[in-house]
Amino acid sequence: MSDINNNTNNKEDKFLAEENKKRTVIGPDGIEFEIDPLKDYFCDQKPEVRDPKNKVVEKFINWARAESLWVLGFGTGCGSIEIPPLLTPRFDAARFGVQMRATPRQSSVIIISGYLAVKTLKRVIRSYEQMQSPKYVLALGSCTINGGMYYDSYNTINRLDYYMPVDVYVAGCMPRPEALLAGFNKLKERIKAGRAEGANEYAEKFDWYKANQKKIIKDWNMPDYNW
Amino acid sequence: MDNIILKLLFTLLGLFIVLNWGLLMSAIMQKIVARVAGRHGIPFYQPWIDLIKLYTKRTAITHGIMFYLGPVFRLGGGVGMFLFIPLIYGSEYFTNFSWSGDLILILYFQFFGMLGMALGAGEGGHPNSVIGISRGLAQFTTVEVPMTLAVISIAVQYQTLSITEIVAAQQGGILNWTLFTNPLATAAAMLSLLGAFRHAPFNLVKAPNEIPIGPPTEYHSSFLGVLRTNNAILHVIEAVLFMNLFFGGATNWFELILKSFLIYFWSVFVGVVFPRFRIEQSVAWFLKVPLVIGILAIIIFI
Amino acid sequence: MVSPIHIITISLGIAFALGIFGNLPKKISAIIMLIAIGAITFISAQWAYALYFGNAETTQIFTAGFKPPYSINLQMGIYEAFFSLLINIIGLLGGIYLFNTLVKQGKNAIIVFLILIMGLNVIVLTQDIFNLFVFLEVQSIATAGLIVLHKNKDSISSGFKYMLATGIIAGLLLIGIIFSYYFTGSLNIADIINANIGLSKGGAVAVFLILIAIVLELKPFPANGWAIDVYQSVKPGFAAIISAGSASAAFFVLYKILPIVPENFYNVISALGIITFIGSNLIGIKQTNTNRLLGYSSIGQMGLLITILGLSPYLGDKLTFIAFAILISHYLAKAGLFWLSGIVKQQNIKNWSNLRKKPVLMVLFGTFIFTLLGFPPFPSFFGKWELIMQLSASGQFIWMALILVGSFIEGIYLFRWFSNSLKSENSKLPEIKISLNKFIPPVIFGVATYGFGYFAGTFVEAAGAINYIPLLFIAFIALIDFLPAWTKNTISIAGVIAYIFYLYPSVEGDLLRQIFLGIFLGGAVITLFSGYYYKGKRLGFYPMALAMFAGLAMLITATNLFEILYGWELMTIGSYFLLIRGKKSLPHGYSYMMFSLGGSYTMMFGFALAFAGFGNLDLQALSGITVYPTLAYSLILIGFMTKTASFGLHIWLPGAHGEAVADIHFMASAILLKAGVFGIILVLLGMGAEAIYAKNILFVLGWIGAISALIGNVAASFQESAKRLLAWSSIGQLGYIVFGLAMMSHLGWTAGLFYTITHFLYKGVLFLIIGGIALKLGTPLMYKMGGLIKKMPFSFIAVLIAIITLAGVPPLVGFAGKWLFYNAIISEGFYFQGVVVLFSGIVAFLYLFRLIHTIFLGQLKDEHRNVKEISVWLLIPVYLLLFAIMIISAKPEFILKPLGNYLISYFPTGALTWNETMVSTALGHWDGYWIMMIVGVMFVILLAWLIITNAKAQKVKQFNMVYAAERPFRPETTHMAHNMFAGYNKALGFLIAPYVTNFWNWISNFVYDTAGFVRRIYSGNGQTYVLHIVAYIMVIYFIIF
Amino acid sequence: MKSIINDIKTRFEISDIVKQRDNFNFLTCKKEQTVSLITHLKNIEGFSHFVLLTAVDWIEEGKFQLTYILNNPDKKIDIGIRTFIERETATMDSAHHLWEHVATYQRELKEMFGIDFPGSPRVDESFILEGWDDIPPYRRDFDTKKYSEETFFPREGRTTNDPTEYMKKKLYPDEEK
Repeated sequence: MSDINNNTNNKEDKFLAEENKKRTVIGPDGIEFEIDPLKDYFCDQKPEVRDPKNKVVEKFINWARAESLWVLGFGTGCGSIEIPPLLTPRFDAARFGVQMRATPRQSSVIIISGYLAVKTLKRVIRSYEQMQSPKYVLALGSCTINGGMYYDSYNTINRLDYYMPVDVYVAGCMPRPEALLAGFNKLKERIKAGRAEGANEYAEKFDWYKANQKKIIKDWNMPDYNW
Repeated sequence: MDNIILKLLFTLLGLFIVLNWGLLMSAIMQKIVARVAGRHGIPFYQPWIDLIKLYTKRTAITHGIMFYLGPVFRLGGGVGMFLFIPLIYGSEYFTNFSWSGDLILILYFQFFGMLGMALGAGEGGHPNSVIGISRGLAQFTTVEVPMTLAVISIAVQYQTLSITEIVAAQQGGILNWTLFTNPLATAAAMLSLLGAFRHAPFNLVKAPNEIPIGPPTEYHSSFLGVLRTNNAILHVIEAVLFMNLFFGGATNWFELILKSFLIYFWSVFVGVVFPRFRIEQSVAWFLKVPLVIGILAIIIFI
Repeated sequence: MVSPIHIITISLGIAFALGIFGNLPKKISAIIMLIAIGAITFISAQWAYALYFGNAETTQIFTAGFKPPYSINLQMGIYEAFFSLLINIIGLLGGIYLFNTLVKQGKNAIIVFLILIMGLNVIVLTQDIFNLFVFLEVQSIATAGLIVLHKNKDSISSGFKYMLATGIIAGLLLIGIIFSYYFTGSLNIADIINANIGLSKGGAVAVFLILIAIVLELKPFPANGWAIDVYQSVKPGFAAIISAGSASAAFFVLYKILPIVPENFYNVISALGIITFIGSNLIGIKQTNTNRLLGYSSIGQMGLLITILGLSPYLGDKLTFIAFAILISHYLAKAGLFWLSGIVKQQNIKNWSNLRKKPVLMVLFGTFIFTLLGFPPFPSFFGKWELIMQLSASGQFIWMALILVGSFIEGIYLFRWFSNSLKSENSKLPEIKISLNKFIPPVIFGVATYGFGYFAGTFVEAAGAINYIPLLFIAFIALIDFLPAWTKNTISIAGVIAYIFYLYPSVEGDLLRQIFLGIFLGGAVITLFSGYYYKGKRLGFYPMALAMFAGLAMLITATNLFEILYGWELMTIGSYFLLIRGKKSLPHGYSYMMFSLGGSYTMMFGFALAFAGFGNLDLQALSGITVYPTLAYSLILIGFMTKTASFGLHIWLPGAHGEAVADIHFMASAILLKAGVFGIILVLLGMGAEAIYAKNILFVLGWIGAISALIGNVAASFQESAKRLLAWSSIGQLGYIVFGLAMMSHLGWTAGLFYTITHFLYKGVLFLIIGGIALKLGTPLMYKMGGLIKKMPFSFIAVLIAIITLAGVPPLVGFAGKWLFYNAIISEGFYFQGVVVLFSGIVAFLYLFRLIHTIFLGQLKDEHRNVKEISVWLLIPVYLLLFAIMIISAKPEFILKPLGNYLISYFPTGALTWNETMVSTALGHWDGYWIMMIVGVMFVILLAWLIITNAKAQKVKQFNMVYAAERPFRPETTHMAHNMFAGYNKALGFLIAPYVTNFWNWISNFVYDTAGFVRRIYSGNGQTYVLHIVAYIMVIYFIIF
Repeated sequence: MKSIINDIKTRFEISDIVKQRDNFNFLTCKKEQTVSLITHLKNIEGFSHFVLLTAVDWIEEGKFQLTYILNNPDKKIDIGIRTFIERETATMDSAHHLWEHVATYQRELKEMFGIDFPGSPRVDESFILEGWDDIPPYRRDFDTKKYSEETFFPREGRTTNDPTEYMKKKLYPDEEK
């Protein structure tokens, strides 16, 4: 390991994680070379807008997308306790095509369930970016709308839509599972109407979103888009 | 020439039926599981919707060429097994390409998909994928032991390895089924089947919570669609294999659907009732009772 | 012709002259002495030459002008001339070697030395028993003088012990002589023989006393504590003379007086000999001091020679050859080793590694060690072979077994010594300095071993057909070893290809031999071709590789059992030197050699049993062995199974192969192991399956194969080193083959031979690629690799195809093997063994996945971001092999059809039937060509379907993965590779608990402990030693009378 | 308890002994002696369990108060040691050598209050805040509301009510006062 980044004047560099710093290693043939983990280990492509190709077919596909909502099992705040009941006999969200998935790659919906600390937001954004489009964001509770009772906290965000495109807000502190189910139905309507194009919006206004995110997440430690 | 084209068309038709039956069957099973839990469960058409959605995702990522080919191998394994297995006994067309190989071909062809999938998931680079694969392979080794014993037992019994001939030998009444003529082999194979279908208690391979669904952690979009297509086909085909070997085969589609449903239901039934094994437990389990039954199944022929 | 009497006159005269004109410069004295010895050497050489070629008759020389018994007479016959020549040569060369020492020690030493040589000459020449006694005394006083002249604390005490012991011996001899004179009235040996005094009771005692004195002179175990001290305390140069010269003379004395001894003494003599042989070799195991070790070995060899003399009634006219072959080996090798010991100047066997710095000396050292152990092409090999065969023909199986056990024990410590010198750390040891006078004698002896080896070979009938061309070629390659590797490589390839063309006519029409010729020599070409990757000289590689291939070729072309063993041993030597080239291969090369040595001895025993029943050594001797058939076949099979590394004999393989470099690994695993398969095939073809013993053996063999398959594959799954993984996998694969052959049916053999071929192909690919990668990355540990698919795509494709084949997944050709196995198992009723084999076939997936995943998939490491594809010289042969795999995958009939046609003559029933591309048995059917087509078309269609439905996929890099919303930190912590099948280990790890290793450890500990126990008799106390001698005499006396 | 306090009184300069419960006393110690006192309590008096370390910002007095709470599991007694350090320098001796987990508390204090503990393992690494570059947020001169408004894009139109007034108005609209 070498100390290449002695000039920590740059804000980015100040928070650059140890494992992301450039390092020199010796190959098996004895030749030294430098590794830049951010470039070598991560893809730094930016997202693109993927527009629907055929309106008629798209309508049918959107119906399918609406009826098959795979939710990423990611709880951010106190609201995450409201999600498990959805799967119980009482609420049984599976009736509506809502299923839980363990990996963002396969999920199409991410539920932001309550207050978001800056630290959690970083993880949320990573997971969101790892989901494949079209993807939808369902935000729960006052905290995601305007900060709720944590509006003056130094560490929780005040409004989610500055950081990622939100499709449906479910108000309340906390909203109950019924409200969440209603939120799902609202989301379905939006999808079927072809208005849930959050992923494209994110790609379009990517720089703006990223600037907002980076304003509060100072040690992003990733290429801009986390594939 | 016409014959071959006709055969091809019927094969595609068979594949279509098997695929849809597989999807429907998985929906029904999920509904049964839901009802056991006191829920309504998914709509019966949910698997089709999921498939459509997966195939029409707008983006995808790939980790490399092997990652890309992994699902193709996997589906190739399923479709290949379909091609090499006779579906309907006595039908000229729904025996597919089973003339090109026997039971051994089927037993080894299932590795085709597994291996390809394992390599694809391996290139994904995700440690959880590999944990899942290593567990799956480890479990599979011993799952195959009672199965091998059962296969040898029935091969000795019928003095053939050709599936068509084994089915032929079971025709003429329910008492001619291997189930009744060789109950030990059937028992060993049906216990092995639990492991082959990977339902609880043998579902540590996928373990959704600990190692997010195991091997396909990184798979998504149409990759996952391909994998799900394969699952649907494979479940039916494996059930059809057991049906042919132990339950008299099928002379028409209705019989096939009924029998494959019941065979698949057996594993779901056990899965609903029992909790999950750890990997060393499940590996060892197949070397206990099922192994003894399998050995007995051979001893009676010595 | 110069009269032999001048041997005495010259040396005596010079000795006196040196004494009288005492003030000559020491150097000149020494030179005069050497000239004198040179002169007497010339005399004996002249006589030996003349007598050997029949230009002269055996001559009696009567001193003092009277005939015996009135005067001392000397005899110069062929044997006397030969022994005298041996003694004079060792005297001359030893004198040259010791030149500086003698000069330093002065006149007295020089005279004593000369007297010693003269005494030994007279001992050989004399026919008068009293004269014999006198010169034995002269000799022992001279020896004691030499011991004491070497001034250190040990030498005084050991000289004293020596005198004490020889005093007793002399007394006994003298009493014996007086007795015999009383009975015969003559001191002439010929008269005593004629008198047959052994028949009377008193005469027998006389004979006993003479005999026991002579035997004690040969230092029999355990009454030999005094002798060992001598070897240790004198300078190695003197020890060489004592070991080679005095011992030879003493042996000749025994030979000379043997006719006196009545027949009923013979067994006792051989018993004494064998006790000495085994006992002192056993103690040798515990030695780490080289001189002492050599001393034990010398005494052991003498014991063997005594045994041979004792067994002379059984050996017939071969006695002379056997005794001479073994004696000459001992003579050359022991003298050479003592001389080397004087050059190396290290007492501990571990420190002999500095010999490596002098390659010529190293070659000599190896030559001497292998000579002692009886490997071809050295004379002792022929001697031992004839000895065992003759004993077997006379039904002396116990003696055979004892001799082989003793030889094996000798191998244990000689090889430990040798492998230590090859591999131990030597950086801290001082440079060896050689002066020319010390260098020449061992070189002459080294060359002489080869000469005598050739010479001895001409005496063995069965060796008549040995083809010396490859050996000459190897010698040529050894001579040009200083050239860069690629030249030698090219020459070697040309040589091997030429040899293939040369051999091909002799195997034409014999498919079995064609297959193995293809594997052995075709494999040789491929491995040698891949050797171009090596930059540098690669000293010693090519002669040894070629020796291995020559041995393998000899196996194929062998027409009799002797040639098989000859080829086998040659291959063992070559492969040993190849395997030991690895970095940490010291213990593994050693255990390889131990198993090989044991294997070749059991094999020799088995061959001897076959010979005993059949009467000659043709290969037909293997069919229907009549003498102890179960034992004979088992032993031969065990011998061959040491190379197939079957269960129980496998423990050497993982280490030995795991440390070898890429192309050697290929040679060792894909090619070398097949030699064992070839051997097993020969045995099984001879044995048949009908006899009851055959059924039993086959049953056991089948289980051995099945268990090897299981153990090999399970253990392979738990290896961290890719090379060890492949090594264990080889054990498993060879287990399949052995199992297939044990079924003794058409299908079983088809499967076995088919596996033999395909294993060669896909293992070749794997060994070369994995070896190349390990070479490139500098480690064979898999968890240190990962993600190399992007850097080495060609290697990946090769490994992928190889593992699909190995796993037996359709549509590639490995499936044919599995399919054949299933059919064979079911039709032959090998159900349970079969299930074990099939289970291990599935276990193979574990290690195959581990192999390809941990190396090529997963996470690329920092250090490997810049690595390139492996050497193209490794890839070219790999792709040739892959091409072959693909061809026979699509067209398996290319192999299966001829194989079936060939096997049908041995197993007429149960053959495969062919219908165009469809192959079927009584049970099942399978169509390789169509399966390939169907799978291919299907795959393309499905790929197209995925491409159509897939959106434009973004290519991402290795850390772009879902990681529970985190990101991976380093590739090392993200690569799931170490202890990959932990759960499996928990469940089935008990299968690979090292029971077998523990068993062999227990055996070796047992041997060591026994050796330690036995060694306690040597207290180092002169009185105790005297007591030993007395007790020894008493015991033997009571046994005889 | 009493005897312990009497004993340490003779050895250390302590003051402000507050009895919280029968088995729980607080006392105040000089900064320089604190770690020695804790060592003494741990090794001699059997306070083998370190409960917590926390800080209070007395901004008016320009001091940080550190509170160490120790527990003696055998005698079932607790003791709290308070000490005051200068707010300007904000440096304290590390006690991580006594219990490993003290380092974690010290890391937290470093991040939240900016109190440095030289020599404590990983004390400079971020603890729960990732990439914080303002003044430590638990210091009372840090205005969290202002920070939130400047940083987190507050949504316009948000009103804040006093819960008592609001609920009163909502539940009892008639009750005017």
